[in-house]
Amino acid sequence: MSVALANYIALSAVIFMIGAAGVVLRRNPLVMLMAIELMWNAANLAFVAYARASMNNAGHIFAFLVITVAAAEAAIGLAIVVIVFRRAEFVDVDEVSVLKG
Amino acid sequence: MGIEGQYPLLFLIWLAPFAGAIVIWALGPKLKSWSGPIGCAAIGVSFVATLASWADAVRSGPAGATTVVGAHQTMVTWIKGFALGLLWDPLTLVWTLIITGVGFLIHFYSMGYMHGDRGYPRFFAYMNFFVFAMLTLVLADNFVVLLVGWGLVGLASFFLIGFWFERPSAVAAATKAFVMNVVGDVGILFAIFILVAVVGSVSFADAFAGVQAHAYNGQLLFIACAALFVGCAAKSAQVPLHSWLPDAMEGPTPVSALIHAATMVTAGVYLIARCWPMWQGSADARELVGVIGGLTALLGAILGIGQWDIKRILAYSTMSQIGYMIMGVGVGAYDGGVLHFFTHAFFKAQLFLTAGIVIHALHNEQDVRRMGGLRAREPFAFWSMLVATLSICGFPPLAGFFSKDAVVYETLVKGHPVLYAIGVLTAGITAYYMFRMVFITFFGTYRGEIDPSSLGIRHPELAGTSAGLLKHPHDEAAPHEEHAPAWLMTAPVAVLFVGTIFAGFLDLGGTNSFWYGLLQPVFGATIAPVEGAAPFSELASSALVFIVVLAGIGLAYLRYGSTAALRDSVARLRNESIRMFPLLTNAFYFDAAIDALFVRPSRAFGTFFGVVVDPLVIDGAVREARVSALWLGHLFRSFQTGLVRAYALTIVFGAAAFIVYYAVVGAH
Amino acid sequence: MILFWFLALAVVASAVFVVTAKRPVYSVVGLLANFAALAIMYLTLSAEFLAVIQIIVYSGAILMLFLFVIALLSSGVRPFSVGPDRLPRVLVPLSLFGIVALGGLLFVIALNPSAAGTSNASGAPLGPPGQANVFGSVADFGKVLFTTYLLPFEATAFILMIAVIGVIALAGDVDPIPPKARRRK
Amino acid sequence: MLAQPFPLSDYAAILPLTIVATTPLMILLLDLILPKGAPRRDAAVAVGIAGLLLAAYVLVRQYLAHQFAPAFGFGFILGGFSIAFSLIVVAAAIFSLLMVLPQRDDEKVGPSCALMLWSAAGAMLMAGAGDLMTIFLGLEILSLALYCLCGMVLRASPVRLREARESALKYLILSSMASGFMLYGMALLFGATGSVNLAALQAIPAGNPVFAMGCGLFMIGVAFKLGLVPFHVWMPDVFEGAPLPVTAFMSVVTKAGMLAVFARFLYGVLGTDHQALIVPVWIVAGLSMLVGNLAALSQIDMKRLLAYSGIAQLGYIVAALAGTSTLGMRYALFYLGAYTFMNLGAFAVVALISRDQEEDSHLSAFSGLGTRHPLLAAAMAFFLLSLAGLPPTAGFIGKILILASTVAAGYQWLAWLLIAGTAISVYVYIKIVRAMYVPVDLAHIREIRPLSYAPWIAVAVCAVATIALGIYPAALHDVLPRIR
Repeated sequence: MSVALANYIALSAVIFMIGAAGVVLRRNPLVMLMAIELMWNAANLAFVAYARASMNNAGHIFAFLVITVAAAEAAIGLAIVVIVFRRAEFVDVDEVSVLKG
Repeated sequence: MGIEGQYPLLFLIWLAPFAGAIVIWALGPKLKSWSGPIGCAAIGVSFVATLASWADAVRSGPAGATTVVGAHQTMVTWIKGFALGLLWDPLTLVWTLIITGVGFLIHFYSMGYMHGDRGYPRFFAYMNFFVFAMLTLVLADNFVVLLVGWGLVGLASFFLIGFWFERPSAVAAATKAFVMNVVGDVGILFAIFILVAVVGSVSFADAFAGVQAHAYNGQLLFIACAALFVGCAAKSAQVPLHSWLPDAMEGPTPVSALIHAATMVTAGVYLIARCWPMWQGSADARELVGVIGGLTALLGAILGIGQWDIKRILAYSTMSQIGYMIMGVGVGAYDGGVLHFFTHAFFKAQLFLTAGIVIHALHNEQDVRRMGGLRAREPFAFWSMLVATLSICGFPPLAGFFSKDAVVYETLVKGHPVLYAIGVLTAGITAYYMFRMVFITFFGTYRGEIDPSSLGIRHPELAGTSAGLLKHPHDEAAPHEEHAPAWLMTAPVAVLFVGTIFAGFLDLGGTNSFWYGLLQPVFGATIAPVEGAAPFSELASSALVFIVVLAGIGLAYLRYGSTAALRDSVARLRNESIRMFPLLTNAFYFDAAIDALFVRPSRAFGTFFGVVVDPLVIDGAVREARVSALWLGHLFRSFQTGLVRAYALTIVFGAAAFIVYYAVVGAH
Repeated sequence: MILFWFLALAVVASAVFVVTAKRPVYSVVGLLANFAALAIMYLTLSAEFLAVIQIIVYSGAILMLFLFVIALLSSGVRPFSVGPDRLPRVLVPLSLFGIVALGGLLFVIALNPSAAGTSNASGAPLGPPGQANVFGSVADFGKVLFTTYLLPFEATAFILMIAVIGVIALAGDVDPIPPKARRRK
Repeated sequence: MLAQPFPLSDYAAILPLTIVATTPLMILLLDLILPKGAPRRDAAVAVGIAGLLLAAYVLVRQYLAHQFAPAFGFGFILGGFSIAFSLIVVAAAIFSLLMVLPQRDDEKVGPSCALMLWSAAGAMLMAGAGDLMTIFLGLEILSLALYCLCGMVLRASPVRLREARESALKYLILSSMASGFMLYGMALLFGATGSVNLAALQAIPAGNPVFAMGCGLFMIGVAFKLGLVPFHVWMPDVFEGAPLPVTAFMSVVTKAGMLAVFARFLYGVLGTDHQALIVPVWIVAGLSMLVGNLAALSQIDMKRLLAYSGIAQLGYIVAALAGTSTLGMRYALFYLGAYTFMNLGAFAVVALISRDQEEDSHLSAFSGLGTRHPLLAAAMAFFLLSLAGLPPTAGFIGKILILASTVAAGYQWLAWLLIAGTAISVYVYIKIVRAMYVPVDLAHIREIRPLSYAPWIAVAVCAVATIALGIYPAALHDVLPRIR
């Protein structure tokens, strides 16, 4: 009844890829933010798994910090999404392209 | 390069003009008419210190070390590994003598010429600043200080061309000169970058040692030389970066004499002579420089034929003569090229200063068609102009004869028969247009009271002539009566006679001559005479050139100087003015060809032809280069779509490339 | 072992659901499931405290924020809408390629036996939770957090402060754009 | 009660950082107390600058006292290295604060200054970071504050408002994504070594795939923040959209912070043994020199142009580190210092010619500046010449030094790319210089009446520094500390 560390890391890599794909493919800023949360969580899983493997709880601390930062980032990110899209017709990042060239 | 030591006099030479500039700049309004003498004194101090340091410059190093000559003083360790210093060797000495010596005379002259001008103190501050900048350029022992001096002389030239900034034409000319000079600065900048990339140093000694050690692979040395030459071409008005020089005549005449004839425009010659080991290492570079120099000599002379403005005639002759110098140092005749610089400084300064006397006497008239018959009215100016003209034509035994023949013959010795032919032909054309000017100006009758239109002067403002329409501002401020005593202006010219007549004798005596003895330690064996390299002797060559020169003078005499020509000079000049195009068809088609190559015909043909084509050529070439670069710029812009997802995708791609690389590296 | 595979399946399926769901609200639900499954997985890795934090902070706070914003943006009669796609279609296969290249990561990490770190033998199996009782417990966690990692902990205080001040300053904006007549889709 | 885990001297080590991080609290307090309008606005900026000056003073004292030691168990490493980067950050923050004043935006000045100082504190934390956690937290403090700052424009035209918010959104999404990559890389680095400490990472032998991949992902984050091609895509848009002081701040502080992290990682962890692990960074640096300058060619907005030029400039700076030589570190720091002055000087000039709330960063605003404001135009000309790398400016020296170091390290191709990039860039900058001095129809030129003359201080200091470093570079170069 034991699980190889490699399995955890592989799982986290899969989540990371799914998250990256979400950022690139989705057009809804909220979903993009959620996809970014997935990427960060993938890193967290890797941290926790490696912490368990090396019995070093620095990984736990790191994951804890990441969660804290993610909370702050989500708050700011959502505030920005609100001010950008409050009066917009579409909630779609493709609509936000005044700056280019 | 140079014997290491402490040479306090070098700092005196270098900084005295700077101190003068600062003092006059700061106290100008208080000094008023004293700023002239102070400016002169600063240059005078510099000149005396130069003479006092003569021995240091020609002192040879320890026995056997023939290449070590002169003095070298380390100033400051700029950054670790980059020491800056002053170099004082015969080459620098020659330039410093001219800069401070002729510079002093011209400063002295300016006290008379600029008398009563509102900007009198400002003028001397600028002039002193220019001398300081020029000395920075020639005293540098490394490319960085050289480049700083290079940029500063451009800046000083900008200020002085635009000295009468109330005139839009002066401001435009100053801007044009500045922009073209920046092009040259950038060329030198790249040469420095290449040198640093190759030898890891900015000092001359290391750069040249790199040539000896074959540190430059492939075409690198040629590229470095070419980049340097871009700087030389811009500063020395070589084709195709020459068009700023005629326009620069918008500045006061002493400025034209000092900066745009005697010193600054010869900086290109100095740089090539200074970097001769690099040119010795690259035959392609010598070829390039020689050809461009020859072309410039010929083109300048041809364009000189069609000018009516006395200063523009001299400007084109300057361009042509610098072409000779560049051709000389380009083919490897370094001593000849430098000698021509030396003699040219005298006779060209004399020509300009004399022209200044004439212009002054005629209340700022510059159009030769409205002169005439001045031989009796201004006898001093006439004799001065005649002697200097004979000298520039290469009439023996005047100074120009020795130096020009040396350059022309050396092209043959070094195996460039085409350049030799160009040199001989140009000598003839030079004689023609210079005597054309002398005959029109000093012979016949005075035409100043005649209606301009009957002389064919239709668009004086376009022709660049003043024709009484453009009064110098200082004239309005100060009436004619208040002019300074005449000797202030004639005395310096009288001194210049000495150089104009006798400077060439320095080269008399082959390898025993003073000149050879002075420069041989610098250039070593490269300037040693080679027996039997040319199909005929130097004497025969001189005879050939002399015949061609006589032919040119004769032609000028027939067209402008003979009794018949003088009798109906008004009609003839009018005729020539109107029929100017056919006369110069060739020069015109040359320009038009480049025009068609580079520029869309949308640009209107608005100005008189001598000036016309040059801005188009330059702007056109620049525009073409820009268009291709802009196309790439637009390509990159088109990636910047403004869509976040596209950006995210770009980043993912970059990340993917990184990941693949690290996967491969990690798995090896 | 079975628990791991079950959880792994849940994590991956919910992650895919987050990214592919038609409506953002569904994505939030998917994310909730994902986080819950991850929290259980943390328990199996003897990170008890983190598991709790994961549930409280992520599911309790962050996802509520998301829901709140979704509700705010789609308030009124207007459906939560998406405008025309401006990214060229050709880029979609390209992005898939990019993602596949990212797969290089997966192979290198997962299939390489030396991925286990230095202090543990390569590929060594992990025991079930509870074997190392002290490791990962709240006491253990807290002790390290307030001693060894005091500086990072203090720094997080500033992060939260920045978030508070920043959001107040951003959201307190008076929007000068006059409310346009909203078009119905 | 736990015993005090760290000695007091550790707290002294982060004193400058603490000063910068707590000054905002005073600013916010004053913001509540003082009446609306000018006093409140000026007080916020004044207190901010005072705090930064105090921090700079402490930094200099620390440097002179040579109290170099790791603090908080290698979490923060105080040394000449961290002090040099911190000083650059502090200087950039001061100049940026001076540019805040012309933006008469009373409501937001307090929070803006506070966030800017916090952001600077984040960069200072990165400058001294000794483990992955501190790096990550410093980066996030820096970034989170900047996300907010980008969107904070008040009472501007709708277009301007939209631009600012768009830039905030783009920055947020792309930067968070890049942080994700970096974070995952950190996880792998942690996995490969079992420690988050940079000193522990050093012990890893070459050829560990997890370590290699961790490095790779870490470098993605580095390249993103430094804006190296192709991770530069966010820079032009964000720079153009963000308020001018924020753009100026970002252009130096994010770079300085991340450069410190990169250099410490490069010199402290990889050393000369793992050169293969760093090659992609040299490649993207080389690409940046070309692409940045080429793309700048066709720009008509000054902020955008400076963004592209910044991409190229960072390419130069990173190239100085190629070969991981001691001299290279010195030269990179020198160029970073020069870049700080010339870049912020240019931004300050833009701030001065701005009018009301609208920033006039269009290039046409510069035409004829030479006639209207000779002094301002001259300063701008020197900044542009320096950016182009012409003497007698600091940029010229910087380029010479970088060339020398890349060649000495055997990266000839980087030197050639640098020369090619410079060739393109000269045209970019000379074009603007020419526009300033070529005579134009004066009737079409607007009067410049900035709302505050505070940026003049920045312009003056930057101009003097740009020229002084160009003439006597040893002044800065020889006091630059060694790495660690």
